[in-house]
Amino acid sequence: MRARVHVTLKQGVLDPQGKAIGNALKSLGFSGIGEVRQGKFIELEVAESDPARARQKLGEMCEKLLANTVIEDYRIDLDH
Amino acid sequence: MRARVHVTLKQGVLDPQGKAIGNALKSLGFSGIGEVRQGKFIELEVAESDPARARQKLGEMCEKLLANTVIEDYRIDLDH
Amino acid sequence: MSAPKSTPITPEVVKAHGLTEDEYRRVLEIMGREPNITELGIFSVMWSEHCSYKSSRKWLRRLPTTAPWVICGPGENAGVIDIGDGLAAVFKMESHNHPSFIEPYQGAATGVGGILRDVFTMGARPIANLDALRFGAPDHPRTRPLVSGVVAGIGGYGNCVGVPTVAGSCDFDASYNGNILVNAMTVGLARADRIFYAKASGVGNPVVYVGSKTGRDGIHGATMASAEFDDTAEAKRPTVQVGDPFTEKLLIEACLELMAEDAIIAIQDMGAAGLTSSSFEMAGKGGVGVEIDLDMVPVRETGMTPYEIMLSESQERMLMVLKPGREDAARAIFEKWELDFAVIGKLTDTGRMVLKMGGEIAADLPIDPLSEAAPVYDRPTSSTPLPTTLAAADVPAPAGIMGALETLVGSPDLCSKRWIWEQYDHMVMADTVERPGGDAAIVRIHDTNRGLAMTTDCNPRYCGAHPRTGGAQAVAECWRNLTAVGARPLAITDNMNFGNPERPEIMGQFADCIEGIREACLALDFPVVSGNVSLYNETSGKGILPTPAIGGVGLIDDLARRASVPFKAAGEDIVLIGTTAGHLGCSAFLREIHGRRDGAPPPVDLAAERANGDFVRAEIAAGKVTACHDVSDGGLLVALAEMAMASGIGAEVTAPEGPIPLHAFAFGEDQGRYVLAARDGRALVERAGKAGIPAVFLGKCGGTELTLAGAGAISVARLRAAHEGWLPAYMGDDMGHGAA
Amino acid sequence: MKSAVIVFPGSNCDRDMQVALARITGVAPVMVWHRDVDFPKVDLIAVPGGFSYGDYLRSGAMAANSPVMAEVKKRAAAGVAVLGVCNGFQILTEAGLLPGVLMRNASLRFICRDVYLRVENARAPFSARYKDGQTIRIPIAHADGNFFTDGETLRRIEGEGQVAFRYCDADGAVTAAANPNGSLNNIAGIRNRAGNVLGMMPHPERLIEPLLTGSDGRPMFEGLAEALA
Ligand SMILES: Nc1ncnc2c1ncn2[C@@H]1O[C@H](COP(=O)(O)OP(=O)(O)O)[C@@H](O)[C@H]1O
Ligand SMILES: [Mg+2]
Repeated sequence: MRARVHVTLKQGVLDPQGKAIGNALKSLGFSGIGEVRQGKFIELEVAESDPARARQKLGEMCEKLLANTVIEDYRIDLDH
Repeated sequence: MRARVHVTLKQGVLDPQGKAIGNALKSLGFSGIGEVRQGKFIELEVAESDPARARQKLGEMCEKLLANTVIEDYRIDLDH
Repeated sequence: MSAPKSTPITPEVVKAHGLTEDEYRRVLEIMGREPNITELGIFSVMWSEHCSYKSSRKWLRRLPTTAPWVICGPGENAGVIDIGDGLAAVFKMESHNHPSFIEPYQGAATGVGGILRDVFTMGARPIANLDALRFGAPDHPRTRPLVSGVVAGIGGYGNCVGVPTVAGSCDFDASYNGNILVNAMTVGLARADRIFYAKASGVGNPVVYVGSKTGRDGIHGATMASAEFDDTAEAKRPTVQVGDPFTEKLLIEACLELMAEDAIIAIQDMGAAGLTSSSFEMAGKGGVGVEIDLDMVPVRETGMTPYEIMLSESQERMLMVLKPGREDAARAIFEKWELDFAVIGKLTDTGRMVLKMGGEIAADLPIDPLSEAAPVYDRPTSSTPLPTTLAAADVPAPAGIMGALETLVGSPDLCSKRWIWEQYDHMVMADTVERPGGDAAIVRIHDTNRGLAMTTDCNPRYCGAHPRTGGAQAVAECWRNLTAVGARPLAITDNMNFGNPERPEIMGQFADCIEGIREACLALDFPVVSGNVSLYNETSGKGILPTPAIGGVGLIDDLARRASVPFKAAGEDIVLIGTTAGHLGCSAFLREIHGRRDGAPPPVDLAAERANGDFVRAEIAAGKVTACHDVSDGGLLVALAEMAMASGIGAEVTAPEGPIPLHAFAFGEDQGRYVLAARDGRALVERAGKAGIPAVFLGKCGGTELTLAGAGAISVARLRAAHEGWLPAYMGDDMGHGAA
Repeated sequence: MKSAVIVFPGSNCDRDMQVALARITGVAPVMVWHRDVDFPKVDLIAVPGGFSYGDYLRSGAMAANSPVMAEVKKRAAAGVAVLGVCNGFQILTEAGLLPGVLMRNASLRFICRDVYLRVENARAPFSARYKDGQTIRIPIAHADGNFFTDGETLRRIEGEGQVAFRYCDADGAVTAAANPNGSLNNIAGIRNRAGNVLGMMPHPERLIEPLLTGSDGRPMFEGLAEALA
């Protein structure tokens, strides 16, 4: 099963990258840019056909490695 | 309008980060992990209510800054 | 007055702010009424261990802090020493232990950011960073990710701001399993007549905020840094801050640019306890009042309360008092560097801090009474008695001395830390004359032929066994490391990392370490000019080994006259300076080979230390020494092996006749010793003899093996493989922060 | 030779480059802030190392879009010599002045150490003072130095002699073990087709005197001074 994991900084945590991207877009002449946040996006294949079990396994991966849950949230999407 | 941009490495481009994540997951004892790819995920607010125009503007941002089209593809999603 | 009425001040709220009942009574006395939540928050951080030094202050006063070359000792953001030619070195070390345990990358990174700010706040351009790291046992499951994250974080920040990280230390011990130590030191360079201080003055002068915007970062970090962990700490995971080294780099450049003009009266970084402690410190030192309009503070999030703004620990921010009329010139500089700049208030003659928001008074507190009434504790102490000295004969010889040597040089504490320093840009600024790996790093004073030598040192095994000896030893070893590169040691900064001070044995360790540091500083003319205290490094009642990390700075007047560890050529003579007794108590040999850690630490004879060091330094300055290395962890044979591994040149040495068993000669950790290589070793020994300095001729360097008569030989290549191999193998395919 | 060093927010090897140019060519370079698009006419434009814009998003991406780079591109097209070191190399590829990209090191870690380089296709203005095939020792300090490009571009770069430096061992052998970051074909530095733009990850400006343990970076600046006099 193919899965996609989005890892984003928690609300309120400083995002220096997002801030710099926003500034750069502005100086490139793009107007009307509000807050910019940057996150990670991980696509992977897991050998698991049961969605519930896949989701559980991916949750463990996020907790252990993919996300730094002190400052990041994660979201798991499964392809069907 | 709220937009999400996914920037991913083109097929065939080496992804050292994805590879390292795959290895790390394996050494953490996760089995059945196939290929892992890592990408970027940028959320931003654009002051543009027309989806077509928003999409065009975001496309320009990607071409100019957000993606390096030598190695990366991008995908734009708009919130409605 | 109308304060936010939202949070009633209940005993639970008071307790959650870390104030004891007695401390809260004092708050009520000072205020003459019940404080509101913002005011309570301010008391709480100002009276936290971190900001008030309430447990340690009594002992810190014992430290010698003066010398003719000291321009500014403890009490400012960093210490300042005169290094001649109108220049000053500005330096300090600071801990970021608890945050690094919770989030190693950001914790370590923001630790570097904080100490950099302490140094450039004083008008100095940072020219080098150092670290002092202590991790748990290698086989503890958290150790590897912590090493990975901390090292990546220190590098990530220092590399980006473009300040070379040139030296440090890194040891492992199970006592740090739940409380790692991440101490970071910055050394900066300033004009001696252009040092900036925190003392505010001039009623009506503008108070200016520069740098990053304020968010809800790390609220209550300062009180967290003073609270003992329990097993639920990991679950709570509070308030970690994220660093932005890019903004810090801009802040350095902008501040230094403004400092070159005559515009600043006082300047202070916003470190722990942010806007609260920076404004209190500036006003308190100047004996003035301050009024701040919180609506003017640049914020990152909407709806921030006065409490949050005052207690936020957002990084990369500074507070300044400007000369009147200089606001526009200053603003132009900060805008050029794309940084926030805001006049947020002014100095007053009320002696009070008044905070306004939305046209209402959000807090109103007296400045001096709050600082003066800050609690000071004279906590009970109980000394660790000196353990019985181990006789060399009571420590069995190893199966083979060269095999033991191979084990030692490949052990976690003694192995090469290349894996760490190669992740640090240690060459940027193009003045790194002696790179990491030597006894001390040497950074050239830009555009001159002089250099600053620097190092961090501490042997927690010694400090645990006998804190007073350990404290003295840490200072002596730091002094020796500076001497070994040919530098004149000038001053130190200290970072006192200890457990829970409410336990008498911990307070006793603290007091005794300070006493040892004091003795060594006095004997070696090596004053303390800055420092930091980190207490409550304790998990579930188990404290860390007492770890007073010492950071030292020395001066080299002519970079052509210095020494380094590698042997330079085959055929040169090898001489040992200092007295060898074969002291094996608390040694690396005892721990690695016999799994024991008993006995007294080696005694520190400060008079001999000084005499031997002064002799070695003079020999280096006279150009008589081709290589030099002090003898420390692992003893003489390890020191010789390190000289051989660094050069690829072997050596053949013989122990002098005498009663000392060969393994004690090889691995004893007697203090005050140096190994020198010289073209004419006999003459060197003779000069030492005349000067009353113990010196013995050990042998010659050459070949590809290290040979100790009676113990056989081992190839340098094999030693190297062990020495270089352990850390990379231990870290394995760890991907660190790289994927993030 | 007149030179300029471009300074971006976050550049941090600008002073090192300035010192090297001043000391070796005898003329101090003009330091050009990234907003100053009309800087004086010079013979060499140096884009220094560092972390322009924090290396956020992608190393070099934001700097490549800054106003001064439009001017640099114009002058490069007119034949002015452009040298990009480390972050400067990343900026030049992002700006399209050089082919390829610099990806995250294969180890995913920042690496700072001396490496050996084999000089390829030695020629003016950058490497005439080196000998073809010579082995030199220069430090690297980067997290994103992993040179990558598609197969066709790689063949073209190789075919047209655009490779200027390759990672090698102390004896000059180009081996996988001597490749510090995973770069294709051990590529450490490349030129554009015209030969007037060079990007390299190693820092020649850091090793220009024995006191700093070596001078192998010196001939590059001496060669530039000679070629662009
Ligand atoms: N262990 C110590 N030895 C000497 N001075 C110390 C020690 N701990 C703290 N100090 C001094 O106390 C002052 C306050 O320290 P600290 O609160 O850590 O500084 P900052 O507020 O700049 O972070 C500094 O001048 C520091 O040098
Ligand atoms: Mg400070």
